[in-house]
This record gives sequence, structure tokens and C-alpha cells, in this order.
Amino acid sequence: MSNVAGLFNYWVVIFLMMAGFFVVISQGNLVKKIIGLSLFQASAFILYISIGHVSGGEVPIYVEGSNLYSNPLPHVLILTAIVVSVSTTAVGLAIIIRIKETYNTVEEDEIQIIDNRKDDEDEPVEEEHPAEQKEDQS
Amino acid sequence: MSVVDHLPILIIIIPLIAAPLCVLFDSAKVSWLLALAACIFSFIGSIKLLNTITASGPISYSLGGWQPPWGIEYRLDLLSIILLLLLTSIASLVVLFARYSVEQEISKNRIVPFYATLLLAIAGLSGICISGDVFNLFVFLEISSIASYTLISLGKDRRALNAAFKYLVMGTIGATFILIGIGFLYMQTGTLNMQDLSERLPSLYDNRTIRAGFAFLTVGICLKLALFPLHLWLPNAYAYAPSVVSAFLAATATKVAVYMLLRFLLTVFDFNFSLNTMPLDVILIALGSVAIVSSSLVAIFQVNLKRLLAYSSIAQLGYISLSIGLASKLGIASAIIHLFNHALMKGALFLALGAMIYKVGGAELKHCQGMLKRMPLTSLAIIIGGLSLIGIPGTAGFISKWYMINASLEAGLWPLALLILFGSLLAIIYVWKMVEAITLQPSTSTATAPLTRDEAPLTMLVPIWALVIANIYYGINTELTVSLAQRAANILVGGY
Amino acid sequence: MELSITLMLALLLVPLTVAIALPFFNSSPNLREAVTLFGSIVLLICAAMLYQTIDFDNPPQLILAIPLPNYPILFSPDPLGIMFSLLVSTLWPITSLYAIGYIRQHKELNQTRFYCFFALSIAVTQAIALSGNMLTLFIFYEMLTLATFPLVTHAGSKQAKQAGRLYLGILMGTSIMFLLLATIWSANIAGTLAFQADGIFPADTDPFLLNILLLLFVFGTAKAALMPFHHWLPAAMVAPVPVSALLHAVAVVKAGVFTLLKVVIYLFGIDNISLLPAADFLAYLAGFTIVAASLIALKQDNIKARLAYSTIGQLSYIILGAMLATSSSIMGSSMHIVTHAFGKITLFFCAGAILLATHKTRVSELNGIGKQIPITLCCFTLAALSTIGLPPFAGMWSKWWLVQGTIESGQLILTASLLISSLLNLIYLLEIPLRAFFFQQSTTPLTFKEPLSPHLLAIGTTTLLCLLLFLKPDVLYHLINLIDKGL
Amino acid sequence: MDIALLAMLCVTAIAAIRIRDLFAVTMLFGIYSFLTATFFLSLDAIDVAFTEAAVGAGITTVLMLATLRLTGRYERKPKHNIFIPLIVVSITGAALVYGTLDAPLLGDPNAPAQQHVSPRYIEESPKEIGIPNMVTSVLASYRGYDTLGETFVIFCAGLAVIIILGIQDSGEVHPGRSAIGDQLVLRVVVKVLLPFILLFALYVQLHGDYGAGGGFQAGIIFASGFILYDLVFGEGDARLIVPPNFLKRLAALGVLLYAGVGLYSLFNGKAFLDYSALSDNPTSAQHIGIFLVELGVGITVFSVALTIFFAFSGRAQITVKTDRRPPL
Repeated sequence: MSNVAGLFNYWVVIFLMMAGFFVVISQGNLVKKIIGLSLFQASAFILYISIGHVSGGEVPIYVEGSNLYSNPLPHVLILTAIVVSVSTTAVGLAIIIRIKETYNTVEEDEIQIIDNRKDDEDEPVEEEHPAEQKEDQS
Repeated sequence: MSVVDHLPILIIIIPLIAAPLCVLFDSAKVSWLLALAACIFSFIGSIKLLNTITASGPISYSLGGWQPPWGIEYRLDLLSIILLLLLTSIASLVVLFARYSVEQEISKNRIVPFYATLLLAIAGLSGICISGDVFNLFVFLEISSIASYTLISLGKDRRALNAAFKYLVMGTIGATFILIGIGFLYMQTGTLNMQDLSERLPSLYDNRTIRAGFAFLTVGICLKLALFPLHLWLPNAYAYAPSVVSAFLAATATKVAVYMLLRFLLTVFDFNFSLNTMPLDVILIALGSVAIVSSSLVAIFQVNLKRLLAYSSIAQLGYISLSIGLASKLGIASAIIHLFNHALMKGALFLALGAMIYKVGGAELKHCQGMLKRMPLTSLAIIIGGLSLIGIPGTAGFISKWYMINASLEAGLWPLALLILFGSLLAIIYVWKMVEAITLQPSTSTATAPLTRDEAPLTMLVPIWALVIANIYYGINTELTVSLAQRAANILVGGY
Repeated sequence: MELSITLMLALLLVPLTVAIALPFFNSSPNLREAVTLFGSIVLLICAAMLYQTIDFDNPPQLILAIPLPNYPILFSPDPLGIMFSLLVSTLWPITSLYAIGYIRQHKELNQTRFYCFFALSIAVTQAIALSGNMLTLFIFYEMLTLATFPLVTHAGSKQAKQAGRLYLGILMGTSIMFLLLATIWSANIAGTLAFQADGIFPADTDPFLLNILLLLFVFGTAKAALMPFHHWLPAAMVAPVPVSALLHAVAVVKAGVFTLLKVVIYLFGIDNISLLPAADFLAYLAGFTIVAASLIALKQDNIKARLAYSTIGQLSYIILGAMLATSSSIMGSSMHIVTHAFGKITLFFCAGAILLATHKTRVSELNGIGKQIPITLCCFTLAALSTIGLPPFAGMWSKWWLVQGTIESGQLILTASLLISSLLNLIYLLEIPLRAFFFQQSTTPLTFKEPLSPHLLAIGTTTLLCLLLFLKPDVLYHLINLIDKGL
Repeated sequence: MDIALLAMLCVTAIAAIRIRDLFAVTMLFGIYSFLTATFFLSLDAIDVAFTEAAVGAGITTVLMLATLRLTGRYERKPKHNIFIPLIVVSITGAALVYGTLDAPLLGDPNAPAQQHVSPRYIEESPKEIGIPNMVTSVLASYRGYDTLGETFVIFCAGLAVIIILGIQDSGEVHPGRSAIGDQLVLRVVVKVLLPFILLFALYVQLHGDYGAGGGFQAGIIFASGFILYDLVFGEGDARLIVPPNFLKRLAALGVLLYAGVGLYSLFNGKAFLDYSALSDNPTSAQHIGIFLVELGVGITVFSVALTIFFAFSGRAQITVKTDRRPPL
């Protein structure tokens, strides 16, 4: 029973992770994919922090007299991981914006259709990128 | 400590630092020179390290002066140095090639950040190959990944954006899986250092957490490796990225993923657990086989040569994972050999296509017409590269095939030998599609390209031909590749 | 010893140098062809000297590189190899002579490229002849395919493209799929690929495996054009005549059967071969090919195609002999490599000459052209007789030994197949001179259009050689006996 | 407490899956991050909680909103079936649960994770590093190299956004044209708040040794000060104060500062990032080292965060101005 109590926490976290994961692979909207990705990662972070948790332990900042602290290492790892995930999100969103501008949609399947259509055409795709050209002049 | 003792960190940190320097100077020319200098430095450094390692065994370097497992350790063994040599040499050549290709393909105001990002990608990948700490590996994996997403998104064709995004999503999922895997390992061992893990894990092989961790690491890495069902991100990413990027990534990125796989399967875990206790060997063989056949078949029907090569890359990764799945010293060795040789071929081919795009303006079959007359050297490079891809004797590809087939025969799995050969058969077809388009004169009515000679500039030809010659050299003299690979395999497989 | 090694190097390098040098003479055809001729003659001299100096008891060994530990790229000729090398070296100058006449009259495009790859193919063929282990042989076997590909597709026409695909597809496909597998497998079993008199396989090798290996080797060597892998040869006939003559009647196809002989004699050892059921099966398959090819040849109207099928049949003689693996059948096969070469190359030369003089490529059109080009057609007749195996021509010797081989091994069905095919040869080869001389055709003007030209010279030479080889087959016999001694 | 939190987390997650209004989803994500942060707090991870709040609820949400402004707020109903994803997810989930079956119970002080490496950090770091916040010690010293890598990740993200979106130079700005309209009250409030925000950022930067905080959080807050200013006082105003090209270089300087510390010790014969080269007294050496690298992190984070914001908002203006054909 205590066993279940002790693991229950993990299981909820797993549920959260999977919720995020599900959003990523099931949703067609790119923005939502990114949101799902962030959910997925954020939940994974909870898993780490749970690993480092020591019941009855202090926040890992040294104070006279106390000797039981939570494990600082997972905290450090997750600090790094959070930064990584926000960077990824930023890049992903930036790409989405450009996709919106060039495809004028952010729905996966529509983009797919456009791409396939373009496969048949023989024309080079430069004119898809007035942005590029303008900027070349600048 | 002399500078030489610091080489392990220097070969990583120099390209890393070069990136912000590019941004500071903010000049295309300077960035190019900086990048070139940094890569060449790392290359020379790696050669130096190779000598040290072959002479006196693995090197360990404690960062921040904190000895492992408390601090982060850099650990170089033969496998790492093979990868580093590959990375730095290819990187140097690619950057040398980049000069004009980038000027043409990438708008002015992006050239500087482009070089900076390329440097980060290079450093990130190198960092993966040298790190002895699983979490540090993750961090550098992310550096290289984010850099790669960006570089791919720079492609002129808008499909590059979509490809980059796909890659970003898949890659991040993979990374998160790896993160979870690492978490599980940490949960049961309390350490992140590879050596430390390898000492502590054997007693825990029956532990379900460890097994789950193993599974997540493998899946995560296979996503990066584009192993068959997880390969969907690769073709477009390589096809629509700027030429330089395709060349660099095709030659190195997936190879580093293979490195990670080997590192985790054989160093962090050990041979018997990974490939005997766990059913991974069967899975690798099965997926590898499917990858070889299916991707080669798809490759045959491509008209965009970069896409064709991308699919061929997936097939080649199939060969590699299949050889690993053979679960024998010879198998691992041949995987490493092919890893090395395939980088050479694909590097050469993609660079050659880059030169072609630079001059002709595209890499589709229709652009090939009259290539032989127009850019003979480039065409010849493509032909030789293609032959190497097939595995014609006298090229590096033949050596790979020889060892992989030997390995599968040794394992008593002659059907696999047949399969590998069948793969080369398909390779003949798709390679010959290119060669025919390039060599045979088009019926003059359809000849679009002027048949005046118009060869790519020297800074492009030199790297291309350096790789072509490497393809032939390592097809005839295999002392370096084979002996190193076999030694590395012995170390990895260890007791077995 | 030292000298013979230098000579071996020369055999490889002379044609190679020619190939590399030729592009620089692109501007002046005369100089270019002079270089070719000169090179070919030098090659002939070197080959002859090698034959003189070589000591077969401890043959010279030349290691170029060691791509795989203990599988070097090794050159170390045996009598068979020397024979092959001599053969090619003899025919190259003659063919060049012929080519000069032919190519110019025929106004081929990209002549330099043509001569260049021609010389390259010769170099590779020499390498095959001299190769000292299976790896080397395999490597250059593949190279030969690649070196000859540009010649096959020389015309650049759609048809040539198709032919090229078939050529490459069958030759490279089989060699990679089967030959390479067989080679690696053998290496895996025996731990060596060096050619040894009594085979390399340890006595305890699973016979079943040996059977498989033999099949792989034979089917992997599509250059030997054993059915069902023979289609590439007729297809390759789109190439210019000199190519069909030297490469697709001699160098390439003979490289195929040469490989098989090497495999049978020096990898398996004839004692083992005769024990393998696979060998019998293959012998019968060869017998079938012999008859079938002759029958198909009968139906061909295009001269070159007819000759091509005749070649397929003749090649199977050699395979048959190899698979019977009796001493006399082996001798017959080895000999047939040479004798058939002279006969067939002459026939092709003549076909080319006919094309040049009368622009006719079909047998049915040849009625009454005998008056226009009598010399050519006489030579054709003589060569045909040699190919059929009638005295007084070289062809007879080899056939003799082969028939003997079949009888020795009591395979009377195979004996029959040999005789039947000889009969068919008689019919389909002699039809041509018959039509030319005796069928009249009112339309054809009776003008003599056969000026003395280089290619006529070539035809004459080869015809004479056919005769000579019957009268003074010393060199041939010397080598043949050496091979026999080796068995 | 935990149970309640977890329950709320689940609710938010499920809601995020079901709702099609992306604006709402983004808001939910922000809430989710806040809840996570709170949960981290309850697990004694204050630094992480702080960061998660600043990043997840702060930056990420802002970026997502900026994106939605361009890509439209509503998601189309996905046509493709969700069957396969469901299978994949359940398999993965099952694997994870399987993994936890042998896991040490939550909070078990004798769990292996608590045994091997971390005790050294807990027991020694106050002495050998000389600062109470163990997280900072590990972050900036024991595993300082990871943090260097992390900083490069941020730098890389900055470059990435510059490459993908490009940033407007000051020429493009429209002082006074505010994103949220002209609102006097807000302006006053911000004017009053801004100094405090910036001060607080500095405090966080310096206080990292003793309490929660450090370069990363400080950088974010500092940047958010500017972002707030930019939002309220019109797009581009902030750009006049800190022009993007300057920011780019600033970011570069930040990482260089960090890496420079490493190289300094390297060229003084110590290992890379071995702070003991910085001073004879080991603990003060650590102090200096940590201060410098945290400063580096702070600078980079600040400039990159601001760059990214500029890039996104800049994109927004153009896209609003010219119909989806922006010069980069």
C-alpha cells in the first residue's frame, strides 16, 4: 500500500508526460504540437525533481544545524533542461511563423498537400520566396 | 600541464568559441576564415590525440578540475577519436567548400550567423563524441540539434522549413526520451559518469527501471539515427537544406547518433546485456533489413538527387544497424568501418551535388544533362562516389561490404549476406540513374545546359576531390580504418 | 625472376599509359593511332618476353596493395594466365590495325575516347590474366565491366543506352550478387583466396556448401554467357565492330571462362569438382546452352547477332570442359580459349568489312556480294571452318580434346551435343559465304570494291594465324602441357 | 497538497488536449507551468521553481502568444484518426510505468540517487565552494561545464531566431505605437515598476550564491523589464535603447566571458574552468569564478531573450503592415 502511495506520484507524472506526448503526435496544428512538446518536457522535469526529493529534507541551501537536504543534482540538471527546452520552443515557434508566411497555414496536412502538389510542378520554387529576394537586394 | 594535455577540451572549445567571435566581428569573410581555422585546428588536434591514444590508451580529462564522478569527465577512447577525426576532417572540408556555395545560397545578412551556427553544430557533435558524462552528452546533443534545425531551415525551398520543423519535433521527442532514460539510470545508480555507470549497472541488469531506461535511451537514439520506422524526418531535411548543410549533416550527424548507440549499448551497458539479454539484436537486424530494401527501392524513384542520396543514407544506416545487430566483434567492427566509409562517400557526393547546384542551379535529373562536358571533374567525382556507394572493388564501399558480409556469414546468417548484396544491387540501379544522366549525352533537342566547359571553383573542387581520393585510398589501403575499427570493437565488446 | 616481375608490370602499365596518353593527342588522329599501334606492339613484345623468361615452378609474385589483411592484390601468372595474356597481346595490335581502317571509314564520333577505353580494357584484361588470387581476379573482373561500358554505349543512341543498361545490369548484378558472395564465402571457409594447384578448401568442407559455392561462382560469372545469363552479349553488339571483335569475342567473354577455369582448377581442384553433382548439372546446362545457342544463331538474320550467339555456344564448350574436369577436357577448354578467339575475331572483322563495303548487316541481303569483296569472304569461310572445328584449322585441336574429354567421362549425351552443334555451326556460318558466292542477285552491281586497307590486312593476319595454329601449335601445346602438369 | 496539485495538473493537461482555441491552450500552458513551479516548490526545488515560473509561465507563454498573433488563434479539427498515436502513447506510458515498478519510493532518503554522488555536494560544497546554495555550487562549479553548454544553447537559440526571422534594426521602429493601445495608467505603473524590476533582477543575479536565483533567472527578469516597457510604450522604443545589433554582440560577449574564464584557468596550467586559478585562496577563487560565469550567463540570457522578443514582435508589426510579405 505504502508502495502504491510512493509510486503514485510517478504514475501521475507519467500520465502528464503522455498527455503532452499525445498532443505532439496526434495534433495537426503546429503551434499545438509545440505546446504539447513543452508539456511533455515540463512533465519529464517533474519526474527528475521527484527523483531528487527527500521527504523531510530541506531546500538544498546550507543552514547551520540541519543535515538532511533534498538532492541538488537533479535540480541542476533540470535547470539546464528547462533552458534547453525553452530554446527549442523558441526555434520551433520561429519556424512556425515562417511556415505560416510561406504556406499561409499551420496545419500539418494542408502543408503536406501543398508540398505534394509542388512535387508535380517542374518550376523552381524561387518565386515562393519574395521575402528572400527582397532581402537579397537590401 | 602543457597545451597538449588540454587538447581534449581545446578541440571542442575552439570551434565553440569561434561562434561568438564570428558574431562579434560580424563579417562574412572573417567568419569563414575563423570557422576554417577552428575546424583545421580541431582536425590537427584530433590527429595528435589519435597518436597519443594508440600509443598509451584512453585519455581522461576532468573539467573544472573536479574528478569524476562529481565533476564532468571527458573521455577519449579509440571509438571517440575515430568519430572526432571523421567530424573534424569533414567539417574542415565542408567549411572550405562553403565559401562560394553559401554566398550564392544564403542571403548576405545571414551568412555570419550561419557560420556561427555551423560552428556550434560541429562543436556540439564533437562534444557528444568525447563526453564521458551522460548528461553532458545530452547538453551537447541539444546544441548540435538546435543548430541543425536552424541550418536546415535555411534552405531556399520552402519545404526546408517544414522539414526543419519535422526534424525539430522528432529530434526533441528523441532528446526527451534520452533524458528520461538518463533519469532512470540516475534513479538507480546515483551517477551520471559513464565509467561509473558501467561499473554500477551490471548488478542492476534485472532491475526493471534500468531496463526501461535502456529502452528509452535506445528509442531516443534511434530517432536521431533515423532507424527505419523513425526515419521520416531525414529525406526532406537533407534534400532541401543548403548544399553545405546537407553535406555536413549527411556525413556526420547520423554517424554521431550511431556513436551514441554504440557508446550506450557497449560502454554504459555491456555487450551481453544489450545484444544478448535484451532482444535488441533481433530488432536491429529486422529493422536494418527493412531499411535497406525499402529505402533503396524508394531511392530508385527519386528525381531529386539530394533526396535520392538521403534515402540511400537511410539504407546505409540500415546496413550499420544490421551489422551491430549481428552481435559479434566482427559485426561491430564492420559497423564502425562502414560508418567511416559511408561518411566519406556521402560527403563527397553531397559536396559534388553542391558544386553542381552552384553552377547548374539544381540537383534534379534534368539538371544533369551535359554535366560531363560541362563540369567533368565534378561529374567524375559523382561517378566515383557512386561506385563507392555501390561497393565496387577498389573503393571504400567495397571494404565495408566485404566486412559486413563476412560478419553475417560468420554469424551463420547467409540470408543477410544475400540481403546486403541485394542492397548493392538496388544501389547499382539508383546510382546508375545518376551516372547515366550525367555521362550519356542527352538527345541534343532536350539539351538545356550549354555544353561549354564551366567547372566549379577550386575551393569547391579541392574538398570534393579530397573526399573522392579518400574513398579510393581507403578502398586500397585499409590499415587505418580496418585496424582501428577492429581495435575499437575489441575494446567495446571487451570481455566477450 | 626480377625481369619477369618488371615484365608483368609492363604488361599492366603499357596499355594503361596508352590510355592515359591518348587524350593528349586528341588533335592529331595519326599521332593518336600511331601511339596505339606502338603501345600494342610493345605490349606484344613484353608478353612474348614474359613467356620466354617466366619460370613456372616458382612464378614471380607482384603485390600491388593489401586492401584486406592477408588478401593482397597479387599478380602471379600460371600457364593458363600467360596463355590468355599472350592471346590478348597478340590480338590487340591486329585489332588496332583493323580499327584504324574501320573507325575512320565509318566516321565514328569521339574516336579518342574510343581508343582510350579500348586500351584501358586491354590493361584490365592483362590484370585478370596475371591475377594471383581470387580477390584480385574479382576486382579486375568488375573493372573490366566498367571499362567496357563506355565502349558499349559508344554510339550514345537510345538503343545503345538500353544495351548498356542490360550489359551493366547482368554483368555487374550477377557478379555482385553471386560472384562476390562466393568469393567472400570461400575466404570465410578457407581463410585464403590464393590460387593453389589442388584447391583451397579444407577436406572436411561440407560438400553441400561446395555445390552451392560452385553454382554461385558459375552463375556469378555472367561474362561466360552461360544461359540464362547470356542476353548481355547479343545486346553488346551495338558497339563498334572492333569492340565486338576483340572485347566481345575475346577479352571480355574469355575473361569470363578464364575465371571459371581458374576457379575450377585452383580454388576447387579438379578432383573435388568431379565429385560435385552441381558440376554435372552445370555440364549439362552448358551442353544445353551449346545446342540452344546454335539453334538461336540459326534464326538470326543480323550477322553480328548470329556471331554473338555462336560465341555463346562456343563459350559453353569451355564451360563444359571445365565442369567435366578431366585432364583432357581441361586441356581442350584452355586450348579452345585461344583457337576460338582467332576464328571468331576473324569472323567479326569480316562482318565489319562487309558492313563497310556494302553497308549490309543482314544475312539475307548478302546475296551475290561475293564478287565485290572476294578476299573478305574467303577469309570468312576459312575462319568459319576453323570455328566449326574442321582441319586444317586450329579449331580442330581444341574440339578434339573436348570430345575426348566427354567420352572419357562417359557423358555421351554431351558428346552428342558437341557434334550436333558443330553441324549447326556448319549450317549457320557457311550460309553467309554460300549466299555471297552462289546466290545471284541481279540488282547488285558486280564492281570490285575492296581496296587494300589496314582492316583487310588485319583480316588476313588473323586468318593466317588460324592456319598457323593448326600447323605449328608448339607454343600452345607447351602451355597446355604445363597446365596439364599442374593438375 | 501534492495530490491537489497533481489533480489540477491533470485537469489542465486534459483541457489542453481538448480545447481548440489555441489562445486558451496557451493560457492553460501558462497555468500548467505555474502549477509545476508550485509543485517544484513543494519538492524543495526553489531554483527550479523560480526558473520554471520565469520561463514556462513567462517567456514561453509570451512567445506562444506572439506566434498566435500571426498564425491565427483557432486550430482546425484534425481529420486523421488518433488511433495510432493512442497506441504509441499507451505503449510508452506502459514502459514508463514498468520502469517505475522497481523505482525507489518518492522521498526515500536511502534511494540510490541520494547515495552515490550527491552526498559530496551536500556535505563538502559549503566548505570547498564556500557558498550555501548547493544548487549554485553544482551548477556553476562542479558541473560548470554543463552550464557553459547550456549558455551556448541559449546563444544558439538567439542565432537561430535571428537567422529564421531576422531582426529589425532601429530604423523600423514606431515610437509610441503601442501593442496594447495608449493606456496612461499602465504607463505610470510601468514607469514606477521598471526600476524595481531591474533592481530585483540585479539582486537575483548577485544573490544566487545564498538563495534562489542566479544568472539565468536574473537575465530573464531583466529582459522582461524591457519587454514590459516595450509592450506599454510602443514597439521599438526599447529597441532604441538597446539596438538589436548591440544585443547580438552582447550575447556573444556573455558566452565569451564564461568560456574566457575557462580558458584563463586553462592557460594558467589548471584544467578548463578550474576556478582555483583565479585566486590563491580556494574559496574566494570559487567565489570569483562563480560570479563571473553567472554574470556571463546573465548577460547572454538577457540579450538573447530580448533579441527573441524583438524578432517575434518585429515580425508581428511587419506582418500586420505588409500583407505577409515581410523583408527579413
